[in-house]
Amino acid sequence: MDVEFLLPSLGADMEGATLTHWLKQPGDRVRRGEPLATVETTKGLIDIESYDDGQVLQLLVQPGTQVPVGHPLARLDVEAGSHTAAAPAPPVAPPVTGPQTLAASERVTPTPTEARATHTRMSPAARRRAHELGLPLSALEQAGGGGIIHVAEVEKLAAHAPAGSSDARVAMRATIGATMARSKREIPHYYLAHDVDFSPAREWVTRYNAAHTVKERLLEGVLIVKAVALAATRIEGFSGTFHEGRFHPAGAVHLGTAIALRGGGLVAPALLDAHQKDVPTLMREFSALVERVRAGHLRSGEFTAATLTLTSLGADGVDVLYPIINPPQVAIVGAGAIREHPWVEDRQLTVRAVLTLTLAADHRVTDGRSGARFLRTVADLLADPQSL
Amino acid sequence: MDRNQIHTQLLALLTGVAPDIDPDSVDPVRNLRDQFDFDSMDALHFAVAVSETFGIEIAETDAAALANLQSAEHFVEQRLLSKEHT
Amino acid sequence: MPNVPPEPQARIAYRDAVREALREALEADPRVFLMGEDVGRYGGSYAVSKGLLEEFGPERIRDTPLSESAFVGAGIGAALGGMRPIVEIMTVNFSLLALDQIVNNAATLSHMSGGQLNVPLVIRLATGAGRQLAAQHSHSLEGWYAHIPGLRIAVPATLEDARFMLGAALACPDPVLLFEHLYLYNLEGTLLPGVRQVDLDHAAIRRPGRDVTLITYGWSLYKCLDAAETLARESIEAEVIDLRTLRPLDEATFIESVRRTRRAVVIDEGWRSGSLSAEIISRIIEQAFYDLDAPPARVCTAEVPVPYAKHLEDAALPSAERIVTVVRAVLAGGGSD
Amino acid sequence: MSTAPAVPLEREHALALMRQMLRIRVFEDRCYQLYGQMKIRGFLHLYNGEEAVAVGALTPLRDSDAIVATYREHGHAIVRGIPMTRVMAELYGKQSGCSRGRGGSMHLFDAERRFFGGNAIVAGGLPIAVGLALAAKLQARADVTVCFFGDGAVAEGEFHESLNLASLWTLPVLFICENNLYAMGTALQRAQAETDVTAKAGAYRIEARAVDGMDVLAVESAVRDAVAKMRRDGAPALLEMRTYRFRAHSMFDPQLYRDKAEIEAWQKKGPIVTLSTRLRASGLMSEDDYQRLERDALTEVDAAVQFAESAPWEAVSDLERYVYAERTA
Repeated sequence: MDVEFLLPSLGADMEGATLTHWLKQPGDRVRRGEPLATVETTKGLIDIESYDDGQVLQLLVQPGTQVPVGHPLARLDVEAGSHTAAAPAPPVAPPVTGPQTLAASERVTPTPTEARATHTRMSPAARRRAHELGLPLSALEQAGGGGIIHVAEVEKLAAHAPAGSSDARVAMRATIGATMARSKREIPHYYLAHDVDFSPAREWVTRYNAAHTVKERLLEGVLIVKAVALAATRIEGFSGTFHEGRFHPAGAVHLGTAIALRGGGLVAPALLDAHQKDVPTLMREFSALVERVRAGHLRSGEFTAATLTLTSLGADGVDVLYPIINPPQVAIVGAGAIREHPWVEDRQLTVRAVLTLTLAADHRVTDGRSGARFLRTVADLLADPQSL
Repeated sequence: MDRNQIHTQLLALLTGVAPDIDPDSVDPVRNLRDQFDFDSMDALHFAVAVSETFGIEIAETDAAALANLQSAEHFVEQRLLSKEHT
Repeated sequence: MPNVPPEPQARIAYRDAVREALREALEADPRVFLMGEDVGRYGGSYAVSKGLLEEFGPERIRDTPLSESAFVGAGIGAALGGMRPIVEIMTVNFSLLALDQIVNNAATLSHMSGGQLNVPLVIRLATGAGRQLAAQHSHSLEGWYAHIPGLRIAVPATLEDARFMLGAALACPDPVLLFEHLYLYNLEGTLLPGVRQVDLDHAAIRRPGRDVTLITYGWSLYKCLDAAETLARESIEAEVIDLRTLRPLDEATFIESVRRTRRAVVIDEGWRSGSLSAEIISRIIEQAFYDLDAPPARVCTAEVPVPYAKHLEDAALPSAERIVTVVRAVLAGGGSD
Repeated sequence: MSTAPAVPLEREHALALMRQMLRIRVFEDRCYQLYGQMKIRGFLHLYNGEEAVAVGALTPLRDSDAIVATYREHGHAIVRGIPMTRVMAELYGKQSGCSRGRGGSMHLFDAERRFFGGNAIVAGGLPIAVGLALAAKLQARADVTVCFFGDGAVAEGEFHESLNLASLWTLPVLFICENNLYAMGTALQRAQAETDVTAKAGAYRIEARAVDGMDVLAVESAVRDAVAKMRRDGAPALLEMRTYRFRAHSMFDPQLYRDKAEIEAWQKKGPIVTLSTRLRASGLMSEDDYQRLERDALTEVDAAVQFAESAPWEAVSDLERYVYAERTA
């Protein structure tokens, strides 16, 4: 059987060898294990032996020639049966050469870039927090004033500290702008409006206030707060946040209540667990909240905890408003001015105190039908103020 | 308590509710809500402050009397006088 | 007089706690025996095993010739043979003579044999500096051993750990190295009543805090607690984490802590380069990068063979003062020294 | 040096010894070829010429005795009973290897057969053998531990520490020095002030004898006697097997340290030649017997290679398995 005798690999790191001299000539017989030739390796001369009994037919490589591992050296006529045909060796992996010589350009050590513009040093945590709050870096850099910006600075800025310096107000305007732009960009809003007969609620508040001192006086808006909070516990998809591609329902209703800042700007700190608190408690908390906003002592947690927001321009005499959702929330309720308005009941024309409620909600989470059910629930709750 | 004392006291209460108000520049007859961008909570806080400072009860219907500084002064003065006589 | 374990309330030293652990192990399991230089007649180079020879006899309290490689290897062989040996290497410095047995046999046999063999061996080593024993007797190489897959590395810093870590180690089917810091043998206190066993898997928050996380092990724990007291007076609340296990590292505990405090300082008695502190900080950067308000910092032994002279040794070693300085720098937002 | 006993040799036993030596020789030659074809990688240390030591030393042992060998341990593994298929698969690095492809040529293990492995650190196995014997003694088991090592190990501290410890504690360890005259490239006389290994054992009060490592019958009888005595008195012993390796220390070794004439001289008195001459002279083995034994060995190796070729690789996802115990001890 005609077989090729290949240069064997004698070491894991042996790439090839130079044939120095043949120990057998064509026609010679050779026994298994008998040396056939001597080769020169990096470690010295080594005899390589035949794996089989047989006869040398032809020498394929002249002494002095360098050949890679696996290269045919001779042809043998091998006696059948003694030949141990092992499956061919796996393709020889390209020998790993030493570190490729670096291209000339790479060897040049990079010249130090000219002193980088002194960018504001900002911690990773602050950077992430700013993103969460929709604060543009430009606003922060202005407000940073050259020092290191940490989470605390970001939250302080985002809490619209009272409009002290003008650049703080500019920064705040930039913040609101950025947040609203992001909301418009990312959230598919749908809008609903609904007129509500506020008369029963108004009468209830008037009777309540008449029986209480000015300190315990209620504002009509607090009833709306409670009604909205309760409705959000009954209809799915309005209290919670949307991030990482999906809606995370909140187990509770922390109702952000929009409070206009003196001199411009807006903040909506949360009345925590509004759905569980009675109206007088909500009034006391809301009153304290406004006082803290006026004095600029907002705690950062307070203003990021809101799971739904209620905004009202009633005081400014606007009938209907179409608000923008405050991300990462998924809905916002607008309350217009409560005004005397013609109202038809049992085909009779009367005059009622009418409130126009509006809802802006995230179409990724809910659709018009449940939005409508939500507003009607608020209206039904306001129709029975005793139950709030 | 005479009219002047009531005046200065009321100014102090106003800046308590809205720290950014400049007491000297208050127009006595102009509506406070428009002049200082008061919302309904600010108005309530002012009413409560007046009630506690002067020890007089302010019903919801009296709210209109506190609409501007001058009428507020007059309202407080009257209430204090009627209190002394009863 | 039968040896009744001391009343938990009694004040005991760290070495007494370790001796009690040895006694309990020897009584509980006939497969357990102690082997090491001068552990028998001499009573242990740090008097840890004093009295055990008289109580348990020369078969189970075996003094060995100074042949670390041989008797550590023999410990591995005996463990393979079905015993539960406790080998004491007088100090980590001499473990270098047995490094081949520990790394090439103890740590490797299970994996290399395809899971057929495991080595239920406990090796106790005294470690660390601070006693002016100079370079050859002051090494702190826990970080080296924590690098080796196949070993479990535990560091008892408190009395409870000194008392109960040995039991947990003996119950483990894999080789466990317990590093007892030289300086702690004299630590005294009372064992917490009610603690009957400890695990080898979790770090412990020894002092909760809010503003920075100090991550450490062994003797340095006490330097961190001192530093935390000083910092508290400057209303800086430092959280102190005792790693307890260096392999596996309980990263969940320190990552969670750093996410809260947003600042980390690692205190490691090893030399900085390629040390355990380098590993811990890498993991913090990998997993809590966006939660950081300042680059993590570390306080390590100066990269010198530990000097003999006390003032030099003290300067070389981590200290409470240096920890406080570094924490202040971190809180100011800059890098550490 | 003690040679073969005069006791009459029984045919069936003689052929069994010859069969084992041929199995080793054929296996090692095939490994040489497979390495050349890059099927086997890493280090490879072949046992040609020393077959008589493994066969003679392991044949008298019980299943419950423990064995600690070195990185030149293919022969020991096969004779101890680890299937040739699993050894070859291990040399291929396959999952079906006797160490799941993790040990390779130098780290063959078999816990069932108490084969505590090859060990790539010279003399690294000696302390372990001492420990295994210590365990046997503490558990009052009559097992002996046989520990193989080369003349190179004699220079290691662990040799002296282990012999001393075994003698000091009277432990049943049979130290077998496979003295093949060369520690890789260093001849014994160039490494040892005292080249008589048995003299070194005497320093630790360990009974020692030199044995003709090329004569499997001499090896077998020396080991049989030593082991029998050891089971009685538990004291350690040392046998210096004077032998020779026909192949290089490992694959990539031009053997500059010795000349071909010396190799050929030893090949003339190789273990297989020595036994076959004796058996033919005494009529216990015919040429057909020899050819059959050799053919059987070749068939067995072919089957082992096929098994290794088709055996699966370990899943990379299992890389870290067994670093720590999966079953509780």
